[in-house]
Amino acid sequence: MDQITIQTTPFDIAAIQEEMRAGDPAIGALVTFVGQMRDFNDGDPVSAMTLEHYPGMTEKALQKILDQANRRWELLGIRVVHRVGELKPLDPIVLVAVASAHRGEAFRACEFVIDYLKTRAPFWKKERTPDGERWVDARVSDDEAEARWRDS
Amino acid sequence: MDQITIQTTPFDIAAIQEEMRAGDPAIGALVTFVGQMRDFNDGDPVSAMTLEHYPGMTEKALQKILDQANRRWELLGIRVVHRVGELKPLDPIVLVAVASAHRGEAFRACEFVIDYLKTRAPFWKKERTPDGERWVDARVSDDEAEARWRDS
Amino acid sequence: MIRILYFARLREQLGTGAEELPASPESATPGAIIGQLKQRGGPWAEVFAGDQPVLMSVNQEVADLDTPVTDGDEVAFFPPVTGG
Amino acid sequence: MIRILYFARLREQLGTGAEELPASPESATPGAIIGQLKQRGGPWAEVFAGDQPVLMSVNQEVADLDTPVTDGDEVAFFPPVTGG
Repeated sequence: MDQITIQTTPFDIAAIQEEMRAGDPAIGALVTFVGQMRDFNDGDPVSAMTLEHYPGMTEKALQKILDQANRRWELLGIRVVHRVGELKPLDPIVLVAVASAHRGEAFRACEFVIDYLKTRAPFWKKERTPDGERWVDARVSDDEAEARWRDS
Repeated sequence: MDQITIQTTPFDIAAIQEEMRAGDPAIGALVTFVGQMRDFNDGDPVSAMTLEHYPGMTEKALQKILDQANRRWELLGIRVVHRVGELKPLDPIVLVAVASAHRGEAFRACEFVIDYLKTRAPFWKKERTPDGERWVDARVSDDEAEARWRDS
Repeated sequence: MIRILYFARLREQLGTGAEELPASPESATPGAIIGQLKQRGGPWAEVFAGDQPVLMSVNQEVADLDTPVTDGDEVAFFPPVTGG
Repeated sequence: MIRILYFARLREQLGTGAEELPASPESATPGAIIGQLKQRGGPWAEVFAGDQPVLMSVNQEVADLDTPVTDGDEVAFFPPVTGG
């Protein structure tokens, strides 16, 4: 039921949600996170972005995150789609959708997966700004977001 | 930017998300909760449901919840759509979508809105089971979910 | 006049969704209105006996037994909510 | 042979994304491989000087300086991740 996709082409948010939702009348809650490219970062306008990843390791790392989520919560399906390659502002970068009988578990698991993805999955962003290209630095706030899940 | 809709007709999850997402390149995160009708509740199969509400008070109660969410978090738009009338299993009942620059705030606000909606907005469900129709009782777990937000 | 509304299980138990009561000391609060309604006996006495939780609003805002009610107000009685 | 991969900023700084090194005591751990690479001087010495954070994996699993590396393994070096 779980599925992980890395792709250079845009993804269809609606089709993914419909596929997860419409099949199973035991599902009571579907929580979806969509991360999209902003036109501004760290005080500078950003006109485009290139996403690089480590093929093979990416899928393994994401599968581990999903396995952990399934052990922690009663879920009825997780879907992760991540784009790589060239992106423009407003392009969706990543989607995490989690289905469950009840909403609490779907919310917890969805945020868990994106928090871990941000710190554990080998993706790297390079931004194009008026001053040229630059690699995005890892955020302390992402490490903190991940750390929240360790003790609870 | 916020919008509250109560309707008897099905709603278009994808169109709502696109409308919120595609307009504003300051948006980095969109978190969407969709609650859908399950075919089983409290140990019994459920074949249909009727949702009643208190027109006028519903909109006021939801607007208060959204105002609170906007005061607590930096948000770039909230959309709430709730169906009333006749529903079948797999029908989406409610959608809460929250846009923000960063994901933490979108997750918090989305769950806050649905938790408060469940305990403060005047909607009532009546289920059709093999033994006849029955009004759904309020859940203690919903009160507990709401209470979490009071002290934090 | 005070407009009184009943919703969901209460509406079905009472067999009515709305009525009007004259503004008077007996309708100065939701508590006073309940006292008046209980005197009708039958389902009215049952619904408001206190065995089942009854919530109330005045002018579409959550209220309690002591909230002031004046001429032209809208008062509603209903069970705990179960939407979403 | 050990397959070595470089990603993102490291790949650009080193001017290469992949190479192979013979399996030997000097490539028995990521730490040993780094020692070997630094001896090349120039950007190699710079990248692995310790001024910038470098993460590593062995066979596509997160690793540290002491993780065992044997013939046929794939070792990667990269900056902290920034996806999502």
